[in-house]
Amino acid sequence: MQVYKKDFPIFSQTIHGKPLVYLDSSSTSQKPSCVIEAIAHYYQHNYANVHRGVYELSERSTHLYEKTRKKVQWFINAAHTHEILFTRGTTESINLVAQSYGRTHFKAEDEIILSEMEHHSNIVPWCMLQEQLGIKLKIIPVLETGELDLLAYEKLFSSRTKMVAISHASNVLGTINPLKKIIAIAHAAKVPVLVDGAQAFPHMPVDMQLLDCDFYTFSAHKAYGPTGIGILYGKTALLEKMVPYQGGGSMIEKVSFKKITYGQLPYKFEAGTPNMAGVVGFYAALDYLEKMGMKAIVQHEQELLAYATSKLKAIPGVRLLGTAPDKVGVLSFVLNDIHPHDIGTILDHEGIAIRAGHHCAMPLMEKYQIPACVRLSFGLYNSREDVDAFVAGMQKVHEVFN
Amino acid sequence: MQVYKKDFPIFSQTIHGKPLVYLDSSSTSQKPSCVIEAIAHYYQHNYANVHRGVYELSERSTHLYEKTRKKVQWFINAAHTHEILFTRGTTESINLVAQSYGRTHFKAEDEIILSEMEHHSNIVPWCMLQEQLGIKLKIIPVLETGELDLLAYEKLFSSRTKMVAISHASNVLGTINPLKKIIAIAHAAKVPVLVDGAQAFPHMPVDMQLLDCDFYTFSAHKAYGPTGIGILYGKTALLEKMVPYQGGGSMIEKVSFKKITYGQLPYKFEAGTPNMAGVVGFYAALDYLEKMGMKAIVQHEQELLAYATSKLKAIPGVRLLGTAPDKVGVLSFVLNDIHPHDIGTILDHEGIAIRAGHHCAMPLMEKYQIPACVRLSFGLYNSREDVDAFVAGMQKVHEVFN
Amino acid sequence: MSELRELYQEIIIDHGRHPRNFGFLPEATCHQEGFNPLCGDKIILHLYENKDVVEDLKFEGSGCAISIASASLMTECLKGKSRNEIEEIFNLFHKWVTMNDVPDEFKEKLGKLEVLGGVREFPARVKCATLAWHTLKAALLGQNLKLEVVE
Amino acid sequence: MSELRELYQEIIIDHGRHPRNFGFLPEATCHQEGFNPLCGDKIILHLYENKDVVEDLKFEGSGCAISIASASLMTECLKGKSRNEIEEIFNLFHKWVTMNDVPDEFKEKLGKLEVLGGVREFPARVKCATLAWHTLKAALLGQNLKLEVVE
Ligand SMILES: Cc1ncc(COP(=O)(O)O)c(C=O)c1O
Ligand SMILES: Cc1ncc(COP(=O)(O)O)c(C=O)c1O
Repeated sequence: MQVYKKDFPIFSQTIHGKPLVYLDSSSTSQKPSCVIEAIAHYYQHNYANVHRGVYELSERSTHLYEKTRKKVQWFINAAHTHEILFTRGTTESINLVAQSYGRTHFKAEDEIILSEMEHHSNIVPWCMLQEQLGIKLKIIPVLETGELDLLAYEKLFSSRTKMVAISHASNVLGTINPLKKIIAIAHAAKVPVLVDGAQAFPHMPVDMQLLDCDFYTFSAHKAYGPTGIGILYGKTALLEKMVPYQGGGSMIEKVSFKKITYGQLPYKFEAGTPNMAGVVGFYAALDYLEKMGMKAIVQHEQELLAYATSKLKAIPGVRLLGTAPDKVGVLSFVLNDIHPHDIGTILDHEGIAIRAGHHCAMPLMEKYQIPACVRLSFGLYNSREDVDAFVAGMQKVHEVFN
Repeated sequence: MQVYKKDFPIFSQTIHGKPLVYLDSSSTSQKPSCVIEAIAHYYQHNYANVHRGVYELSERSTHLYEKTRKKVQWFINAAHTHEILFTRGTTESINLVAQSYGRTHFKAEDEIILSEMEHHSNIVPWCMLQEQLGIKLKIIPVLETGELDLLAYEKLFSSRTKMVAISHASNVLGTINPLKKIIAIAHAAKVPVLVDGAQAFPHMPVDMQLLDCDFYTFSAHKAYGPTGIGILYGKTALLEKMVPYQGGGSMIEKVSFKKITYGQLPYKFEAGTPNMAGVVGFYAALDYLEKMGMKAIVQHEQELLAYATSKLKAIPGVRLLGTAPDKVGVLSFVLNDIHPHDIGTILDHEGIAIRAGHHCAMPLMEKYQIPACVRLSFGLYNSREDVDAFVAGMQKVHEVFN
Repeated sequence: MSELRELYQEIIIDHGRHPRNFGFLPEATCHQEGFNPLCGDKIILHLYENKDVVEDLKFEGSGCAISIASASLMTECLKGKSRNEIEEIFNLFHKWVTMNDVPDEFKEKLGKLEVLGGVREFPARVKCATLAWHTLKAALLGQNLKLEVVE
Repeated sequence: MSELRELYQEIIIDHGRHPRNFGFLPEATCHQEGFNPLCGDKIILHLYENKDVVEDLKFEGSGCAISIASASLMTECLKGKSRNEIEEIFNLFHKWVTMNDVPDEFKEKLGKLEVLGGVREFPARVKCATLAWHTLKAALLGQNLKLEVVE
């Protein structure tokens, strides 16, 4: 698996004279050459606006764009290509659903169920609806292990529950939530479920037919793809009933100042010139993932996680946050009275990139009564050597502070 | 000026065996090598998430990202860097203003002034507010020459007028609107003005202090930059009073389920992981524009426009749409009873890319009583030879249809 | 120029300029609109059906030579045909304009419609050639809804 | 490891662990909160001003070693200073931690505060070193508003 690193040009450099050890893939992943080249090639050979031209370049561009949609459909096993919408990222996808579904389906006092481990992207859009419409948020508590309290979850439902919005995996705790169960409970109450899959997508197989969620979303930039591209999957029946989110070119059927009729799915939700190069580059990322094989990726990352967990536990003073049995390759911790930022700076000096902070999960920090924590997270390019470098870096932290 | 073409790798290919003649820059522009390379270089050497990491790569990334904001500020002469917001494109920028400014400042029966020449991107977002809030749209008519009827404009104002939203240049007629006058009239009535600069930005100097508009927006992909990036300029006083558009990471100060406090400008409007590679690539495009010199670009494109106009007028049966004295390099026309699409297909066969259709300006098509038209539009890489090729192509159209 | 000649055969230019069966059909049992929002082509189909036989059909609308010629040729060819016959021709036609290597017998069965096979080499124009046909299909399925064709 | 040692000097680690003037100041004439939303560092400054002289100041909050040490050293150093003196030190300090090639005389004038110059080599940490200072400035400008420092 060590060989993966060769596919990623970023690793051919040193940082502060040390080989780069990148342990912040939950924040964003590095890009393999094939993705970088696909973007360049597109601009060099096939670039034009999509959906609109009668000329060759525009046809090629449209073909590449729609080919990605098909590939995403295949990858996540969606029933229809028109259920795959291109957005800027997970954040925009969730805002789209909150506004476009929420504004027409929710009213004051209606309730949305979230969890305590959500990323701000799956909190703030709903809080905005709280202010705009007077809806209420019900929060699934997180247990000390970092797992959701499912008993509490079941009790949150009422006749006013209109949506469950929940992450597939936590970006701080690593916990993989038992979605099948969560969704079954919601569906039994006739409540649709939005899944924030930002931390799950490139780290485990994701299957819309198996999950049966109503919306699913993730970001290409966390999945070895370009920035500025995300996916929103939605079931046809729900998407069709939603009003458009943004207005502009290509999402309309007919326009006059008196009346607009909107276009079909998926175009209804793709106003304006899209991030075409982002979409084309994402195809290459999906291709890469396919070639590497999801099974091998999962195995590799799980092995790393186990190795890193044991190493981390052996460091004196470390308190690990999130010890669920089912986790993605994310490890968060605090260390005695040493602030995460100081750890971050010292590790950086060793060429090691980790993240320190609240990780856009302030309510979770609140729950654990910490202002911030250190997080390391894996991509398929990481190796045991990276973990060893991290452990050696922690030794430096110890030296500086003692 | 012919030498410009060498900077754009797309022109090193042939289409249907003929050299590519790209005359669809209004739709989207081709990219110079420096932009393509800047994106690749970023992913290869400096990629990480912005604003969040304490490590080297993240610092570099943040630096490159914010450097672009400064460059845009300088380019359009905005008073503050925090008045420059990164969006996906013009369409998103206008939707942002419509929703974020409109929803808090407009109420039923309030009036917005648009023009008959607007692109759907500057129509549909306001139509959506029409449905959501019950506002009214007032439309500045277009004269036969393709100029705005300014007398009619002045009469559209009432005590309920809350916004003027107008394009800097028309994507069909080419008309450059007399913004200083339009804005002065609006400001005299204490009405803010949003300018859709999508067709103006890379074709003329654009100066926020001179124009004194309240919002200005354009798309990077039409200005030799990457896809998925646009700019929204807004005056501080207005931006500060606006509620955030999307919620998520980095746009917040503090988050709890009960209460959110939002961050400062410009971050308040940049939720989630941005299209960082798009921003970094746009810097290279601005750099390229700067090096070429706005004055030289304007002169080149105006010469081409004059040349092409005279050639086009000499073709029998051509009816030119838009004959304003002050135009950008955009030429639209219809030809007898030959449908624009058929012209497009025949020209494509000659390697010539033009656009045929309604150009996302259905109300304008309505006005001219045509279902569609043919448009050619110039970028700085176009030459007289391109125009000659187009004229020869029109001869083929004639042959096929006679 | 041969592909182009293949596309713009004389008969297509003729039907594009002088569409047959163009106009309103007062006795129609069904009116169906088809629209291509990307290029603005529009077809309104009027058809008079009696006991599963389309005894008459006319169309109105505007569009490029291909879409108008296709509509014109379609109306000529389908007048008097039964639903079953129309379905067969629809399927043949759809394959003919979208697939390569269709058997030669298709050509015979399609008669005059064969001339539209030239769009095969012009993927962007396939939707022009099929607009009238999809409109017809919607009409026969009795959906009578707004139809957009974006292939 | 020398740059790092330069940053984490003993005195910084000491002040970071055992901040001076930490706590509430009941008689304060002004309370000002400063916050860095990107990393969560928070400083609440309490100051007692009398005739343009800051006679006492204390702080509370949480943050990294740099931001806490900087706040601690700042309170030590500014106690009893006049507004004018504070402004001068503020400006010196700001230059000291952000610019290279500052004249040696700065060092003398800054006294103990000089140890914070190590952040110069760590641009991401400058905002930690200046958080308390920007909070102080906001307090003195009497804005008494929520202050975010995102350099
Ligand atoms: C005048 C005008 N406004 C807005 C737009 C929309 O720009 P974008 O598609 O980049 O959002 C365009 C581009 O087609 C345009 O020409
Ligand atoms: C769980 C989770 N949800 C949402 C997001 C937001 O993704 P993006 O910033 O790509 O919109 C992230 C990324 O930080 C995340 O980890």
